[in-house]
Amino acid sequence: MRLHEYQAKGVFAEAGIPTPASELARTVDEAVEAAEEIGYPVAIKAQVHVGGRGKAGGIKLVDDAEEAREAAEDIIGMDLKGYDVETVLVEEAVDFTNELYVGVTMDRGEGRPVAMVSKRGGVNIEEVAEEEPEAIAREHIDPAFGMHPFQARKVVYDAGIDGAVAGEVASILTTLYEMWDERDGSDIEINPLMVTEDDDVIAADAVFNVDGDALFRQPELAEMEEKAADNELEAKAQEYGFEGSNYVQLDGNVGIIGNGAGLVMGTLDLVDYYGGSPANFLDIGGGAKAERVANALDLVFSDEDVDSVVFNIFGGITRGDEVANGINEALDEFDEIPVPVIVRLAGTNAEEGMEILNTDLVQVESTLEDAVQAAVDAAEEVKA
Amino acid sequence: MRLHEYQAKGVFAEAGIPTPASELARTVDEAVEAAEEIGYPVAIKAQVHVGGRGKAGGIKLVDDAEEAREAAEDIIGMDLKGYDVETVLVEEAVDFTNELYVGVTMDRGEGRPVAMVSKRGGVNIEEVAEEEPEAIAREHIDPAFGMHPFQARKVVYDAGIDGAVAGEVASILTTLYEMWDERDGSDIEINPLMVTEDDDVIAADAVFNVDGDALFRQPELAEMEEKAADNELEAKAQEYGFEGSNYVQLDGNVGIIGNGAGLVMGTLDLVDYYGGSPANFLDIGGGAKAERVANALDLVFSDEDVDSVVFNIFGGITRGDEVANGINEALDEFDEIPVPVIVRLAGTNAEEGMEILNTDLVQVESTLEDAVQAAVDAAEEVKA
Amino acid sequence: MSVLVDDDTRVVVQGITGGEGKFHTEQMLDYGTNVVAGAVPGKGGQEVAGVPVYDTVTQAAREEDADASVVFVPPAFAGDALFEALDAPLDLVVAITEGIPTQDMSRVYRRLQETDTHLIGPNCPGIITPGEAKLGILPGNIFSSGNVGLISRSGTLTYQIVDNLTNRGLGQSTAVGIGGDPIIGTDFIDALSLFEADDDTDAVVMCGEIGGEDEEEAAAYIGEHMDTPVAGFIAGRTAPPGKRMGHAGAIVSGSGTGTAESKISALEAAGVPVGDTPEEVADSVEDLL
Amino acid sequence: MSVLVDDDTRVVVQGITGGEGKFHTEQMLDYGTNVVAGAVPGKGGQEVAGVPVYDTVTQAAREEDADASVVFVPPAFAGDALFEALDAPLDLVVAITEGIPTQDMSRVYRRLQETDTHLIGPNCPGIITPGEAKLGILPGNIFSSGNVGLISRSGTLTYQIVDNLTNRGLGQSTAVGIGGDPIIGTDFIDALSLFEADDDTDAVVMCGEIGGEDEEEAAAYIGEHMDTPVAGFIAGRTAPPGKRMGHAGAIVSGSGTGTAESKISALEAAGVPVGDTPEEVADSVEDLL
Repeated sequence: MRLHEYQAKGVFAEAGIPTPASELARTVDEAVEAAEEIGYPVAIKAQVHVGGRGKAGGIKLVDDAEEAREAAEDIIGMDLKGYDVETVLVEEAVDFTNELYVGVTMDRGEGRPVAMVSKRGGVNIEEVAEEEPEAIAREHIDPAFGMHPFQARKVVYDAGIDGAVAGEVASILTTLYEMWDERDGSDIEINPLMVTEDDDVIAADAVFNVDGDALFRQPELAEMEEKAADNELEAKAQEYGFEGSNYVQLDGNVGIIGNGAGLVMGTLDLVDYYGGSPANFLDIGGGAKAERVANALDLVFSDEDVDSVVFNIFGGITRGDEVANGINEALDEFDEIPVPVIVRLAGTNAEEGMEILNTDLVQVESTLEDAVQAAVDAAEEVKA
Repeated sequence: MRLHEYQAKGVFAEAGIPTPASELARTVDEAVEAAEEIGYPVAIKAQVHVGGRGKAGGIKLVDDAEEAREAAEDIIGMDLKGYDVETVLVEEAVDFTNELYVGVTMDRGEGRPVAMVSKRGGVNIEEVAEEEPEAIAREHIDPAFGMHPFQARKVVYDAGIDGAVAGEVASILTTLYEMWDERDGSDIEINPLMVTEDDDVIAADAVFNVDGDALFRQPELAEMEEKAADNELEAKAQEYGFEGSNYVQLDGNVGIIGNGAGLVMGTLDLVDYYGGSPANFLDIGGGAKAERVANALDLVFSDEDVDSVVFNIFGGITRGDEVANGINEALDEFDEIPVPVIVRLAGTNAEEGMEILNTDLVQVESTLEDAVQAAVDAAEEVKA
Repeated sequence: MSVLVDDDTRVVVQGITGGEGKFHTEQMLDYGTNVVAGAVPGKGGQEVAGVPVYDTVTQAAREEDADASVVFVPPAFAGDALFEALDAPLDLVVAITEGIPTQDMSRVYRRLQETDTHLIGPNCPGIITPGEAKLGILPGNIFSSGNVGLISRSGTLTYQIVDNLTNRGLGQSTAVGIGGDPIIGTDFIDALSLFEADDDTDAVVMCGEIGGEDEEEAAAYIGEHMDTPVAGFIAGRTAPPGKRMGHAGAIVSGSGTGTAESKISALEAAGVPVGDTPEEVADSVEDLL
Repeated sequence: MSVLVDDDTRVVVQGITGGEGKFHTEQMLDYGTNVVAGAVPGKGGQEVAGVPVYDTVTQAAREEDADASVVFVPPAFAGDALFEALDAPLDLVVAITEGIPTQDMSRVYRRLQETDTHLIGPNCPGIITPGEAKLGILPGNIFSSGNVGLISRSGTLTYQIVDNLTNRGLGQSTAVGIGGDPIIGTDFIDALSLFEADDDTDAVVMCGEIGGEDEEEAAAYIGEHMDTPVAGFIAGRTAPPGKRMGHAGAIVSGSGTGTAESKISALEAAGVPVGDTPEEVADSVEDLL
């Protein structure tokens, strides 16, 4: 779960990390008013979950009310890489002499957190990591002990941070780690951490990604999770209880439903292998209760790009005949099946199951390969 | 540093551990008033740092105002094992069906904390530990991770605590450990933890010893440290900066001053070995600045039991001649040296030092054995 | 022979009184697994499916001489349950629970390194030695006894591949679902080394997916240390960067690590044939045997 | 030969810019100790007594190839300084600081068990190999080179015993003050085993005091594992229970553990002569050699 910049900065400021003066605005008038209050120059920044907002025109620096109005008019309501911009952050523009990077993330290979500091702030840190890895100092944290004070100093000095601000940067990194630890962060970073002429440091941007699996114990952050999802289909998926990563919309036209993440991914790959293009990833999990199957079908049917659907269920503990009954019940709820649905059952009692399925409504295939091939063919036919 | 029972219970109650209703009283009238308010029966408990208060008459259970007044009159102002009782805790008497023990302490041999639970509460737990060690369940805590919830349950179930209260006892133990951890406890215990007929549990007594070395980061607890020491000499020692364990009053008549805990302990032992009886332990630490030496002598002279003093300094980095000059300066501050003082210098430039010492005021001996023997002899002469 | 579990494995079910715990205890018993105890705080003295329940894992292990556990404890308490299992100590812990906070797993993983316990999972279907014992939620009936070892980050995809193998008469020595989380106990290399040392495993199928670099590291390990032939499958070739695919660990990072291409080419470089479809994997195994 | 320190030991002083740190750095240099760096956060680039100062121990160790440190950092920050030294990692860390909170030391001790570092102290005078190097605050001039190893929980009492030895011409191979705190790094057994393995140590003096059970455990170790003869001294025979005697660790507990009697009888049972006075200890050493 990723917080918006303004939310992350709110959390940072609460923890005592210096952030620029800022206000949130939802209309052009609000934005101009905020700019006047803060005093020019200010930055007007789109609040959407998109990287590279600046390059895409989502961040503008303005020097007076007229420019502020123009920029706000441009940004509010714009489509930024597929996302509608509804809110902007109007923020004091800070004069800086240096831009640093500090961050804390989980190193999954090591199974432990890592703190990172670099003098190469203000640019895409993943590019720095690839092109010049030695420009980022790293310090792994022992999750049993947490970050020792010396580790914050060590990684800051190792990064070559100037002595005049090293202590302050180490202190900000310590706060960052504590936030990460106490609030179940997955990635937290400040990029850039600006250094001013007076050797003050200030968090000019803020990333705060939270472990979605830990939201149950982070009620304050859970509340920040936007009720409005990034688009209508994802909103519908949430409503149907296909939370988080169980539904992912893609660009193609073959809808895919299955049980189990690996099997669904494998089905996506097979669609691609047979020349089709997956429209989505949808894992309905264990079992095949009629209501859940119906919701899944309704969700995929709602995607206008979908021209056919492959429904791939491996019955394990749940027997194939039970699954087939569930699917039949679910299908009964639809007045009409809008696009061809190809069902393939496997595993325990799969053959019995396939005999039970209502072939007036769906096409039944007995192997994965045949089912996917059929779905790809059906989608091509619709297109043609 | 040991908190008084009422202070410890205040800290426990703040942390959410159930404690009986109670009030502090400094006069008989206050005690009776408190008893009336709480409702009989109440216990009236002397607030001094003494074990076995009950047996020594420092705790009385009363059923009405008359008894309360009598008990308060008996206890307030009494001498309890050498301590003046100035304060009593008037406390609701709890009806119980069972008395348990829970505690957390540092196991120095293991270098890690240990949580302890026993069904044998309400008695001297050290005796239980000796006579029936298996009656106390123990669980060592990994100081890197802290106490896992399962460990609290494990030690409670291992102790054979009844299932009806096991969850509540585990929860109290968890709170106890957290207090121990966050507030730098050295030993924290509840003995007895009373179980009522309704399976409520309540802390009927409370021990909270704090690591004196950690008081710098426990300001709230440091404030509770009684300014008034347990007796006049210890108060004077504190005033002179011989804090904590650097001055310990003993029962004998040979005063002992030296530098370094081990050397002073060794000197005490030698006094005993030569048939004398040590009056105190006093470690003045490194060096021998005149003021510190003068304070040390004044402190030991203030002990009316002292009949002679042995002053044993091993000059290491500090040279013997410097030490001798410091001692001479210090001796000059006394109009009269009230009891014989035998000085022994050793180590770097010891011989030069012994020549410098003012033998009009002190007797000088060149070996530890001779010095101690002389002090023991001098003390015997005074007694005789 | 087999890997990690067999007829003699004595199993505690942590969370046996919950819905899933109870159901799968019955399934495991039906399969012949030696489930000897359950552990649930406050439920000591009860019975579930004829199995005695204890308040703590330590008690269960002590009283019933258990050496393994299967964990069905809900995510909020699962980290603690794993610490409890490591403390008992048990030789093998199989964590079925999905959705354990990553920081909890990071601490468990730290502790795990100091112990001799094998942790499988979390967020995994479990482990099965066909005909002997299963620990977890795997459907026993699709497996058959044989000489192919199987390691997979996924559940149903594993079943799919097992089905393909079993249909051709290629039975399994042991199949282990190592789980789809970013931090797991037993990883590919651990599992591969166990199969390499197992006399009754003549080929191994390794079923990976996008996210992390475990498959790449496993490929290097196979190249350097394995005599037993390995066939591979990688799910998620079509997953876009930055989107999680169901499993918390199945994500191609923004910086481009964790892609299917990287994993496939690493495996192929180590001489591991990587099938495009589950059927092709079964083909490879037939070739390798 | 000697134990733990010699001519080649390359020393970082942690807290070199403080009063004590500076004074004893000069003293160590005067004695011939190879002090190659200081480490104090924010003071990198300075010099103290001609020794370069770095911001971190890691930098100091890397730039000056140091393998040991002496810690003069104040109690509130000393725990962190010890973790830093363990992390560097150094082979030997000598913690002079008195008054480190016990819980901080408990955590350091936990970490220490996972490393190969020898920690001496805290609350100790340090370690000296006469004529080669001293790390700490011991007065170098009272020591003389020889074949007697010395281990002690106390400072000035050690000097007293060394004085008695030196006055009789009994020189020392290495003398180590292990410290008077309840939780210390190198304990009697660790130090005894080092002397047992040292070819140039022909007898060991072990100087204990009340509190804890280290001396009792050391006695058992001596009985079972030591060929090198050991003489003993125990301070605190006259200490009453429940009162600390200066050292945080020197206390006879209410339940009666940690008494001098218990320690003396354990040592005597292991064949270790325990002197009633420092002179008697020197007598014993003469007898043993």
